[in-house]
Amino acid sequence: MSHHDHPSHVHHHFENEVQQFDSDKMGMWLFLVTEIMIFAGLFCAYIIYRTHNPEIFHYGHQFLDKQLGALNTLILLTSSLTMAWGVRAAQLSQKKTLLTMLALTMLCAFGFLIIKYFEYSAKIHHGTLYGDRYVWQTDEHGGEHGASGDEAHSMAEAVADAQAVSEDAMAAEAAGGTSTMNASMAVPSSQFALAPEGPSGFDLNAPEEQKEAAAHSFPQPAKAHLFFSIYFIMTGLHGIHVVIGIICIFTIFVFSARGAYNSTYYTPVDLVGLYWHLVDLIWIYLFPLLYLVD
Amino acid sequence: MSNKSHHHEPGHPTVGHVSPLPQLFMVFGALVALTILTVALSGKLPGASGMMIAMGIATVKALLVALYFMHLRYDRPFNGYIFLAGILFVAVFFGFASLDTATYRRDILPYEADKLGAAGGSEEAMYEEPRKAYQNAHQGKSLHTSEAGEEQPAAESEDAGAAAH
Amino acid sequence: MSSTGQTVKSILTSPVHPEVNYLNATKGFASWFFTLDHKRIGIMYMCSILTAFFLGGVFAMLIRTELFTPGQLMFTSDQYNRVFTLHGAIMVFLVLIPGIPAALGNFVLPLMLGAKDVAFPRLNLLSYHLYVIGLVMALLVLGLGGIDTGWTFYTPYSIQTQTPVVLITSAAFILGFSSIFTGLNFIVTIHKMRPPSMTWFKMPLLLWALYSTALIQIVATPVLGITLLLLIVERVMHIGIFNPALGGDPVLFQHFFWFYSHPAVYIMILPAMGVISELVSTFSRKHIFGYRFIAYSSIAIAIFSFIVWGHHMFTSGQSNLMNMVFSALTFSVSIPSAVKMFNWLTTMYKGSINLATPMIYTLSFMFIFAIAGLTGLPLATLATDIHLHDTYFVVAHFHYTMMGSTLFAFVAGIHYWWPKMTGRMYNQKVARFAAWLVSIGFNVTFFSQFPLGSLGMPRRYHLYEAMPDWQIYHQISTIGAYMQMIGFLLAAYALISSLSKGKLAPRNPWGGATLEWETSTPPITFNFEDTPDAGDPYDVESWQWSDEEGGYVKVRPSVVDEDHAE
Amino acid sequence: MNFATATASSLHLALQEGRGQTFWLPEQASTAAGGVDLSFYIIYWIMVFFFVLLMGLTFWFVVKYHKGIHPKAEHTPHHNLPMELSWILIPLALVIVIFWYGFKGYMHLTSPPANAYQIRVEAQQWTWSFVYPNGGRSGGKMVDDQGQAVPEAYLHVPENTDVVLIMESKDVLHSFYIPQFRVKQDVVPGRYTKVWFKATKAGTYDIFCTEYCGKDHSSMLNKVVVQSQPEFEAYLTKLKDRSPYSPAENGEYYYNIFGCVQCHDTKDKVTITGPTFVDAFGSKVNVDGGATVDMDENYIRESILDPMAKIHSGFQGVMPTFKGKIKDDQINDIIAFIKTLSSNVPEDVKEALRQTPEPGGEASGEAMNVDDGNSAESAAAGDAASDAASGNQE
Repeated sequence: MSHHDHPSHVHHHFENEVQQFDSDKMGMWLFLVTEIMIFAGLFCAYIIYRTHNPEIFHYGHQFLDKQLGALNTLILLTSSLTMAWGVRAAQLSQKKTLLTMLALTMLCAFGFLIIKYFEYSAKIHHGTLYGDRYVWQTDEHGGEHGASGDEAHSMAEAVADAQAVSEDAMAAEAAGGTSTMNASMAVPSSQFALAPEGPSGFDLNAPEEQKEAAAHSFPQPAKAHLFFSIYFIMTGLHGIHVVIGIICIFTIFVFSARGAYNSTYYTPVDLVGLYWHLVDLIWIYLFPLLYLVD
Repeated sequence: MSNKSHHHEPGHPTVGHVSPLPQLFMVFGALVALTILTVALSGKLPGASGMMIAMGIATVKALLVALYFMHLRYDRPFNGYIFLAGILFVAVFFGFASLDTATYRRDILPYEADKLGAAGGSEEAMYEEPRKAYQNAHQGKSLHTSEAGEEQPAAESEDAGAAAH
Repeated sequence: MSSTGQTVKSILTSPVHPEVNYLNATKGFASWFFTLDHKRIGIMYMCSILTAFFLGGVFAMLIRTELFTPGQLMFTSDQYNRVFTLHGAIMVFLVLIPGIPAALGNFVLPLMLGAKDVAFPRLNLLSYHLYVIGLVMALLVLGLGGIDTGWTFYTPYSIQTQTPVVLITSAAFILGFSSIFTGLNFIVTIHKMRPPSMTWFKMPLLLWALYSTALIQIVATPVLGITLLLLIVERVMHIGIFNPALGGDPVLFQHFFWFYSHPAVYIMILPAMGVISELVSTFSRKHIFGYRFIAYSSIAIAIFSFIVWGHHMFTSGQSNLMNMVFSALTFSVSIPSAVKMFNWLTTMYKGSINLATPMIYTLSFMFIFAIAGLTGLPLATLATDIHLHDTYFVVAHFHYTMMGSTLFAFVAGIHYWWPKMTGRMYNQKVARFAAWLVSIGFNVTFFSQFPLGSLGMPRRYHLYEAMPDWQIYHQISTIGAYMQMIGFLLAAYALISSLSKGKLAPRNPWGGATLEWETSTPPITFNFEDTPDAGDPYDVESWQWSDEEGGYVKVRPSVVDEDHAE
Repeated sequence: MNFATATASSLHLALQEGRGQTFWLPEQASTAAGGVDLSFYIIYWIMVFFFVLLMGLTFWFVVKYHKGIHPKAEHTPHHNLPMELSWILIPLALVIVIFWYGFKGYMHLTSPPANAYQIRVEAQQWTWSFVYPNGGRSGGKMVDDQGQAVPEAYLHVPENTDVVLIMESKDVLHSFYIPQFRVKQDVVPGRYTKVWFKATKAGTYDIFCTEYCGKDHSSMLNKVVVQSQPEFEAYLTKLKDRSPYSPAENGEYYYNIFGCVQCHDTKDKVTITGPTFVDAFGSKVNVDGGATVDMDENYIRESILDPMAKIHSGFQGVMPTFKGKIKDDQINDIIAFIKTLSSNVPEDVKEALRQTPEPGGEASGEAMNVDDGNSAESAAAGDAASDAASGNQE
């Protein structure tokens, strides 16, 4: 059964390394198509709500920081460059360059996540959250509202509501036996505690985009929360992909440190590279769609 | 089709295409320039054209990434077809779903107008009632209280969870 | 492209029953559960899927028994809703979708192709493990009392109900990825693992069908994934995209859901059609008629399946415009289906028809599929669908397609490849009797539901006390269900008892001309001693019956017929 | 295709025994039914033809070429282009014809005439209610707690008149289906959907919910009564003018049609989803948050208009608000009805509430006159009225 030219990295069921390489690449491309289809669902939701409720996008996008978004775009583009360079290094058996490039790529990925963290916490802080956790008020008097309970519910009430809902939902779902989803839920609900302490409306210490928003003359649309639902789900799923990307890059980093890749066998680096470029590619669309709404 | 290339120079791969460094840098430069262009143009163009241009630029960037960083230009053409087929199905999905939502919109608008009228013109009040009802319905408590056990044996575990809470 | 005499000789001289085959090569639980051998994975898939089928069948019997009377018999409405939801969810996600591709496909695809394994054996194993996780999660849901949303999880009810929807949708999400990985593997295998002699048009039609299926699995299933993910997020985080109470749009959920779930119907039926294409030729001792048309029709069905999903939504509030577009497009699917049906029929013409057990199921398939396809016409037609939608007419129609067609082909395939899988022959008399019982029982069960539905009985109804006239249809249906149950149990007995009592199977018990019959019985771990030379997959004349062997033997190299090569 | 059409319609007429129910379809009771049934029978005979053709051939081949009779297969060509094309093109032509008939029938089903008579339909788990242009309201459970049919629950429509139903859902998806009219339309929360018909035969027909909507989906039934124009007018007047009835009777009626009956028992002192009404009035109620309130007129009114304000301890706050939907006098009647169920209320008071008022003058009669048929405005007006009412007590 053994073929005379069957190198160790070629699996038994393949005839030769070209067959194996082509198979792996095609498999990866097919997988990337499934990734595109997954995001397609979200883009579809975006397009439909954007078409029919443009006002919520015009209103909501003011809360996003264009500069931070652009910075993140540049960071991801840089990481794509380092990744492509890393693949080249692997192809040419340049171990040191490969390790450097992978490390740089991971660094960029972490940078991206850190900036995302700041963006998210600003939103958590101001209650510009998804769905029924959206509690942002366009109240110019800052911190005063909540007295008139008949109007939209006050910040404190809303936060209490949201907490109650999330905890009850957790209890229900825990009884329903899911654990992973609940674990992820625990984070935002505990951070809700921040909100009542902080200023609930417009204040001078708020980041730039908040001032912009308050200064803006748009009335708040009824479905404004949908923008943030779409924003969080799209960037959240993208963020999860970034995290998975970091794990993959770290894995090949460890393997390449052990000298696993060289010009005869570098397929994993190539495949992780493809995945990482796709993550970048999706962000290339997310950035203008969410941050640069005209 | 360079995977079939047979230049067995030492240190050169037998499969795959090696991108020259200047090319990578040029592509990167173009990507950065296009990003800056998008940001610069945002808010400056009237109406829908801004969005169109932003999407056009994004597509050029995506193509650059796909063709050069992802080596699609030098890859087996079939992998490119896979990619294009994916985009095509996305288009089918978007096309039909948006066409439908756009046409049944006329059933939603009068409803929202009616509800808005009923809520005294306040958009917030309009969603207040369904929102509250939904939040309450969704809380972990069982719909059935005293007789839940007899009528819904399956709900017991959840009752227990809610009660513990 | 005819193969050399030497190849034939080497095939004939390789042992029919090798000492070491894939079943006994290694022993122990781990050697199975962590195997990379596609045949073992296929067998494990088959066992798991049949377990799920048993479970779904139990729920089916509970439903039919409950509906024997118009009032409440055993269940409250709430319990009944859970039972029918579990029946649907288990049958769709755990039985029908993975059924033929993952169980039979995994076993036969590399064999038919002449490959040693699928392209990504580890991914294949991962796909199976994901399936097992999905199965366990479904059982967990069962333990928690089940869910009551219906298998379609329509919002906003699925957002509001108190049952563990998140768990079952997570299970379906994971099963989706299991399905995606199977499809991905098959596409790459078919593209890259074919031996040089196996050209595209020498591939058996089952492979064309599996290829088309894999295309759907890859493109459509991720959309199910994101839909279910959004539903989970909707429940846990209240995002409001599908929730009208938060300004969302419930009809959009249906678009998302059916973009996957309509093509999913073809994930079920396409490989079934592939199996039937193999069996019709083998058991008629005839070359398949219209090979290229059948192959192309599979691809056509796969592509058309993506543009017809709106026909599930004619009454949902979908706009008139889209109703018309989707109705017109829906008819496009009927053409390739008709093409297949006529080609199978022509294949039988002037053949020598062997009514062995798989052929009984095949003929039942053709009978049932004819009804299934034809009753699709009034459902695709706008005016009549408005009346028939969400009634038992639809229930009958999709059981004719999903159970009568897909499952019958699955069972036919199991009976067909059983000797190759296990090395044993089962008792033909018992199995044939079971096949008749199942077929007749099936038609009794579901034909009665056509008039029931067109008279107006809505689906998912627990009580029908207001309409006592409907009881007789339900009673006939329930009696048929019990007939089927006995039939399936008998079939299971015939197969299982063959493991200990069955006589050794020959290399080729039925006379099929595809490559899997050229290897030993059961096959060795890497399928073939030498890469086989692919000829015409339907040149059944190159295999002749031999009393001495108790099976068919290859009498000449298979030749590529001029007609076929054209 | 004239021949096919003629054949199909004559066969379908032959099958219909005096326009009643056939083996396949229920009787026809609307103008749409004819077109739908024509399409159905055209397709039906196409189906029968192809089924007989396919299965006849299969059976013939199995008998004639069975292994026992025909031990050796004959070599025949493996493909034949004209044959393949014929079974592509003939079905293609047929499905185009089928589509066309279906399309025509559908156009009739979905194009309500401009001046059709409008009735609003509200669906909720698990009842239907109907609001007529004059403000009259019917719906709720068809059978009361005593097992008596409640004819006021039915939808009434005039015969030979174009009727369009404007439907909305308060909770989840439902679907409105009348088999004899061949109409079906989902009722979707967050928007209106429409269904129209012109009933051609006086009689009573079933209404089903055909979109799965939860626990009692199969009990979400109602009936449509098709009656002559004068009978319908009389019924509408009766619905609108409830002055011949006592406050308690009216209260029981509203209790039913507003769906209170779904969750509040009035007979056996049991808990369904909400608290029972038996002996409720005049009792002390513990509410969430630890307070105790009197179960009096104010608490009932508040609970109807703002159910979340004070939730009865031990119950989940699932009751929807009726603000903007119910009028103040209707609340008064419901309070009267609840009073008559309580042993805490003196017998003479209860007796007074059971008294039919003299014609002309009592409050409950005037309640309905607010309405002018314009739903949006009337809802807003009702809202303002109830806002005022709830403001009074705060």
